[in-house]
Amino acid sequence: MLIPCPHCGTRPVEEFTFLGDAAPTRPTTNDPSTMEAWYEYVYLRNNPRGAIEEYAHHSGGCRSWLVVSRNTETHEVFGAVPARDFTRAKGAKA
Amino acid sequence: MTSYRLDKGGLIDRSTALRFTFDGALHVGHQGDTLASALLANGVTLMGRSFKYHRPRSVITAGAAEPNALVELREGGRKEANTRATMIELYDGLVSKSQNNWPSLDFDVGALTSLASSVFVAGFYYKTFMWPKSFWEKIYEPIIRRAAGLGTASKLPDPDKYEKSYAHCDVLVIGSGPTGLMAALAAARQAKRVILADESSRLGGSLLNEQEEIGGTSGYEWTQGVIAELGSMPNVTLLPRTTIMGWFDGNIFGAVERVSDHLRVPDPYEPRQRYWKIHAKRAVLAAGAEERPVAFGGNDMPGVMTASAMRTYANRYAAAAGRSVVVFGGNDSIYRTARDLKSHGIHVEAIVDSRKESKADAAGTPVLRGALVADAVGGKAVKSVHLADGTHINCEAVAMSGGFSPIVNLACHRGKKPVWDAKLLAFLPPDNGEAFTVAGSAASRMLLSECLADGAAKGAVDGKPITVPKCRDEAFAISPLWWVKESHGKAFIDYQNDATAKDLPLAAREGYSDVELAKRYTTTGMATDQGKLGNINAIAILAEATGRTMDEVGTTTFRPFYTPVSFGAFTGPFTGHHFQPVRKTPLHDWAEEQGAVFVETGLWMRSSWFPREGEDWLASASREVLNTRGAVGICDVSTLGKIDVQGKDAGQFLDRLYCNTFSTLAVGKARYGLMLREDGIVYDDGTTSRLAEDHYVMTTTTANAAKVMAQMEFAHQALFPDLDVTYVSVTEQWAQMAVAGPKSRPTLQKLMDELVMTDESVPYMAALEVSIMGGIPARLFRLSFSGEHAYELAVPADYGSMVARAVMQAGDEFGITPYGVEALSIMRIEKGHVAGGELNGTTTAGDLGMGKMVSAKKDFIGRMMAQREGLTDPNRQAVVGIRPVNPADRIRAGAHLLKQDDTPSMKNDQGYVTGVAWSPMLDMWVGLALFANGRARHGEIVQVWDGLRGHRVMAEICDPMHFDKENKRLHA
Amino acid sequence: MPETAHMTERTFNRVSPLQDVALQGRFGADKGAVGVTFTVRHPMSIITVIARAGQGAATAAALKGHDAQWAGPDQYFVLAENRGEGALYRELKAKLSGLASVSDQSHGRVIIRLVGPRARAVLAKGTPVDLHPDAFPLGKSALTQMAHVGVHLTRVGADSYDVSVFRGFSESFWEWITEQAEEFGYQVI
Amino acid sequence: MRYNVFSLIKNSFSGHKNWEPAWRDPVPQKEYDIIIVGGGGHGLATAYYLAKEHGLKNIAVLEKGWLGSGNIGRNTTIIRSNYMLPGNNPFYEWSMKLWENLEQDFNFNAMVSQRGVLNLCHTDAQRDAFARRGNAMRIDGVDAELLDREAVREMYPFFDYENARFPIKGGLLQKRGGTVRHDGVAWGYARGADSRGVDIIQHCEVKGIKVENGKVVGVDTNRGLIKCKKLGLATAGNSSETAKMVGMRLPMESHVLQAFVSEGLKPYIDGVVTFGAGHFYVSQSDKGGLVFGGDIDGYNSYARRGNLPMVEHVIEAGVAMIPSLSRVRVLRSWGGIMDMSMDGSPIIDKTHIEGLYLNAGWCYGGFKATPASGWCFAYTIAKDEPHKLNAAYRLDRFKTGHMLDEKGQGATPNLH
Repeated sequence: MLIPCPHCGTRPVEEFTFLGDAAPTRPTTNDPSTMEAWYEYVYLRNNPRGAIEEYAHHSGGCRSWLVVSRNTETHEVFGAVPARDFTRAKGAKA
Repeated sequence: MTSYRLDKGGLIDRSTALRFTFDGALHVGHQGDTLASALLANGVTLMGRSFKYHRPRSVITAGAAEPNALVELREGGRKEANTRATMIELYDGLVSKSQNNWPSLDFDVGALTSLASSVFVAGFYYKTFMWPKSFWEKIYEPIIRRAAGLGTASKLPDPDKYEKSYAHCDVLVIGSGPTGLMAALAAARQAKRVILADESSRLGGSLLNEQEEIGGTSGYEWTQGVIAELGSMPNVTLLPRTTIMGWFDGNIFGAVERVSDHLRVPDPYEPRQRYWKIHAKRAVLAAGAEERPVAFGGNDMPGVMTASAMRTYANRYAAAAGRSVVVFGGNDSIYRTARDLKSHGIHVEAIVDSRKESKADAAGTPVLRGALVADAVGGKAVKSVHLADGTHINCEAVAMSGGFSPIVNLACHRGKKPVWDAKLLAFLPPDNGEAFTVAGSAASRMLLSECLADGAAKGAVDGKPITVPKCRDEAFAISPLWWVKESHGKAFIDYQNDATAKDLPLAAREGYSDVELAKRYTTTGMATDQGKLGNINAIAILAEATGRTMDEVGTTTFRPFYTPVSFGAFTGPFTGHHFQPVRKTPLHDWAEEQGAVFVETGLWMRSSWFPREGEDWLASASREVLNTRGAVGICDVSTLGKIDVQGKDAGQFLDRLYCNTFSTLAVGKARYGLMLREDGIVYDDGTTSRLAEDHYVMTTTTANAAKVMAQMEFAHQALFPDLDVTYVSVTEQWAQMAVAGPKSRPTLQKLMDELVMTDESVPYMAALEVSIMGGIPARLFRLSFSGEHAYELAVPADYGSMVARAVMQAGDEFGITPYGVEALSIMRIEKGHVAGGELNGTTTAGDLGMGKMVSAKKDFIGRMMAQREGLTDPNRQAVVGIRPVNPADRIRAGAHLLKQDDTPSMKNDQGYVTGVAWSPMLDMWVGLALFANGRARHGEIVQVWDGLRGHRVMAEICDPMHFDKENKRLHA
Repeated sequence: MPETAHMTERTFNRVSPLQDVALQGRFGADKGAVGVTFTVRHPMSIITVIARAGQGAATAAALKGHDAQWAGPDQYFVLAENRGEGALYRELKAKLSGLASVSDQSHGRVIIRLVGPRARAVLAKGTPVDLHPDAFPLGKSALTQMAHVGVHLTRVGADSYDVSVFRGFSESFWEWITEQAEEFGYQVI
Repeated sequence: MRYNVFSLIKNSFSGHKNWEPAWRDPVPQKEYDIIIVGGGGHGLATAYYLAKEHGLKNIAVLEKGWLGSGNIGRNTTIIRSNYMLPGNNPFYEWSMKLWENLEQDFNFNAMVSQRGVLNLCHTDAQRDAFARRGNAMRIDGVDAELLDREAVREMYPFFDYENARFPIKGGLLQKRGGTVRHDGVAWGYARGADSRGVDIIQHCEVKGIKVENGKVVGVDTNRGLIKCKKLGLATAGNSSETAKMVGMRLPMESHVLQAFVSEGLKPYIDGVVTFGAGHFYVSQSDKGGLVFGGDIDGYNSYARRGNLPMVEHVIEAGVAMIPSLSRVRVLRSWGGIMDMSMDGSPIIDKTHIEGLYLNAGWCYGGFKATPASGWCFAYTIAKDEPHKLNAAYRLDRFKTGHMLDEKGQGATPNLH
């Protein structure tokens, strides 16, 4: 599997560490009423068969966290963006 | 012809005489031979025994798919089992042995199983050996295990080296036959970076084995011209002896180059094999086609082989499979087989063509049309064949051809299945798009001219095409020919595993009719050749038995590896002590001078204890503790992770990372921090110091340094990207030493350039940048893990050993001692400080007695989930101290705790001992434990239950701090 | 920085972790010219510079004239030979104040230089980075892994490369990389 | 027809033409009392125990592929009960006890072979952790032995004791651990269930779950609607996808785990051994192949195949443990999809939908659990409440903070 690191260029999977689905969003408050949202953020996953946007750490390279678009069934990789940009974009949408 | 070596021809160097042994018998072959061809040329046809029935076997093929002629090659640590004789290049001094027989290949007692073969059908073992119950493990299974298996593996270390390498190319061409050579040439002439790989010792593929004409010359001559041109081009890498063994995601191909397997021992500095990971922008599979056997009685008898194998032995190796031959098949290739054999003076008794009609030219050989070979007759060698119509023909060998299966394996490694073509009678490769195309006979192009043209087209998909040379084509037509049901003898589908044609209908009858179930039930296709030859016949028989078509039955899954790969190749140079890199601290040299015993701690080597003459680890560590607590000691703590955190928002960032607060920390001070995971469980701990308003230096535990760094990167980049903060590991920049004990201050004072060390200038938890030894920049922290008045001194790493020596010299008058992690661990347990045993990934801040550190005023990682009822339950196991009631008793880590009078059971389990130490200060064993509702139960007497080591003592639960409870020594 | 300033910089006896390991001489295959020549670049000043939020371009501009090698997004290793202890660090810290974070790594990393016709083949045994000149031109740096060790790799000439590794791994890495060069014959100078 | 040596010999006289099918190939009925989705080990075992232990009859197992085509047919065949947490240990020990009587119970030789499972340790901390684990086993009557280095060497003299990067310091041995022929387990349960009236329907894919008024009423399949009163999901690897049919999100990710087999060899290694300084474990099958594996590839995947980095990672560890493996050849690699749960432990529980039961989250420990999982799931379905053995395998334990985390890795599925 090759990951197109936006900083380093295309690198093989052995340089990356994965952390699963990037869809869950960390709640922004610590209000007790948000416990359910926190539980879902920490524990529940869509775990899709097919397209996923997932966190990948270029741990064997530039050490950037990326969000990689990939197909979990075919392992086809569509692209990767810095996690920083992904988070900001998600924040902008919310 | 006295031997079976033909008088002339072949790509062998008759001027060489290579001596080799097979089962102790000495033979001679030539450069260019394989072990198989050399044995055949020497008249040795019995080469092995089959798996279940121990049937006598010879070669069936001349290539990588060989299921029968497997030998033990070489001796001692170089011995390798199951090596295909067809792939072993002959070398002088080669030693080989047959396998799976006793007492000898010729007289094999195991062949008696043949007598009971009517019982030993597919899956018989699932139906028996169940009574009496105990007999399975004691009697049946040991017998089965001894009888099973093939060769014997060495148990000695392998003396050879292996290597790994990456390669990158625009076009990878797999296979160097006519298709592959044209593909490589077409791509290379477009200045593409080309890699051409072939599993054979020489490039040329089928053109080395066949009598062909290309461009007005012989096929072989033509290959030499193309190879010479490719070899002269700087953009081309030729990799003979290289098997592409798998196709993986990202168009990455795994390959193994057999660098030295053709030599008795590798040349100095050369590896035995080199494992390649080839990143190819595009690849062309030109692997050719595998000829399939026909299922008839005795189709496994020495002398029976595929027609193309027999041609290859004659054409390439000048070896005759027999003096007289019957050629049998259902396609036109049998005619060229007869012609080739005749051209070498081998007598062809008859062509037995299963088809009633054929246009092919028999060139004078008798042809029996519409006829079938039903049985080969003989024993350890073919003597004759019986045809289905009762005709009997004497012969020494049978060449068979059931047709050709495109070698699509690699094209199916990423999940797509091949597609049945009822006209071509072949499973064609699936469409994998431009990145990996299949060309030539691997795509079922059966004419040479088609292969050349297809290779040229697929080698260069864009740009100007290259000229395709003219060639002579052999006509090709085919009819189905799978199983001759008129056979009397066993007709083998999977040779090595002894699966017969009759096993498949049995499997279907019993409910195992899915091709995958039939495979597993009959073991068809599970041998070392992975069904390259026989699976297609199995599918055909299964289709007929269940009334399905070939595509309805389908293939089993093609998986890596195309051919088996040595463990050594995948291991490369990372063997023995080089399995993982060694990480040494900057004080390693100094510690070595001091006689340290080192211990593996992750990748680090840490100094564990510093024995003096006659001391064991405990005596040494105890002395180190007494010396440190009594005067002063020095310990290498360089392995702690150190992270430089800078930026306007550095404090705020640390507040998010730790459950306690750092933004309020004063410059010049250090603070202990506790880091949680988002699930509320403690992740790591360490001290963080503030060196400037916007500059902190964090420390992590040795074990978690890399994980914490990754967590910080995640927290910043994925969670809080707008914080203005940077962080970088500076672990390796600093040599760090703990100097502890009542004389630590006067010792260190001697190194200070300007600083006068007092409680005011260097108070507890101070963190200062200082200058030592005439200008060396250093960091001085007043921290203590030992509980003593203590410091940590950090200096740039290249000065580490020098400074440590200076500290030793400065402390000499006080009797300074180096101490290692054992002494460190004793002192931390004496002081009740938590470490790895307690930070075990399941404990909360509360469990560790640090609940009060957890801030309620800010957001931090783990805050919310830590509040769940399961994590706040008072009955959770909490850290306590533990000490034996009888001071002479020893407690051990890993022992469990029970109430005083309870019987051992999981229900009664109250916790366990996380760490123990012999305390030289208290003169007894003391420990820490995780104990249910522990903090409320200090003073309780419990059983320390260690059934595993047959040990049980009574102990008292107590405060974790065993020694100097008031922390007086810290400030002394 | 003017020459005189250098004169006032203090130096101490820095001990390379490869001092007793990278011994001079010719090793491996002993026929023909050597394939690779290894040098340990020591002592070096190696400073990590990481731009603060929004200061990437300004930091890059401020580093003009320095030997600054890319080391991640908005990050650099700034290198210099023959500087006194901490001198380059102090210089950059002053110069980049407010623009970037500066951390001294001079002692924390070891740079090994490979020169020779087979240098690329040796490196290809470790890194998945395509080192073909079209893909990895002069001056380009990469962060990658070799032999289970994280490395910073820079092309410094037509057939010359610098590989920098953490100090603690340097001995292990040296053993690996020189072994990879044995088949070509190598020398250490 | 009972399987034994006499029936085998008898059938050999008739050319084995009179064997009955091991299971029928029934047409699905319109309705069942209980449908189990997933004809793998756990699903088939569940059906078997529903019929055998609870006397239930009207049961179907729906399998989208062929029988046992999931992880039951692609694991590395290891059984053991060396767990340490109170929620896990009794369950796995019950499984071991079921293994010990399984073949006589379902009259199929699954080759249960208690060859011993040895976990090696290489540091003092590892040894302490093994002592904790071993005592947790012993305290509940499970066999465990702590071996020192010399005892390990005596068992396996050809491991690396002299030149190892991480020297072997000892090991934790469970002699009752071992291996079982994985396909035989699926087939034995299938045959046993079928003979008790369970309909095993292959190539029947569930496309949807019908819920009315908060209660399960049936499943939509590629062979039409099949009604049921109770529905058990045993679709490990695909659990999230199955749960999505009723709008549930599960605390797990799917990951690919590779496994490997070498060429067949004469007896080389007797028991199961796990390396403690890298990801590698190995045993030898009765056929002679070394069956081995290591770690999941690490990225979410539904592809039953992995990539080379993990192959290298595993085999490097293998040779570090046993240097002579260097010249052995690996024949085949394959992959299975694991439900990697958030604490490394499984779920056997009811759901918020009446009549819907979930069996999921086995990570890569599902095979050894097959009998107890089927047994407990059958109990949970039949009684509509968990048995005490699976009481800790609750779906809501993450919400309440009662995780069963043997490895202490937390909510990061690929670290378990």
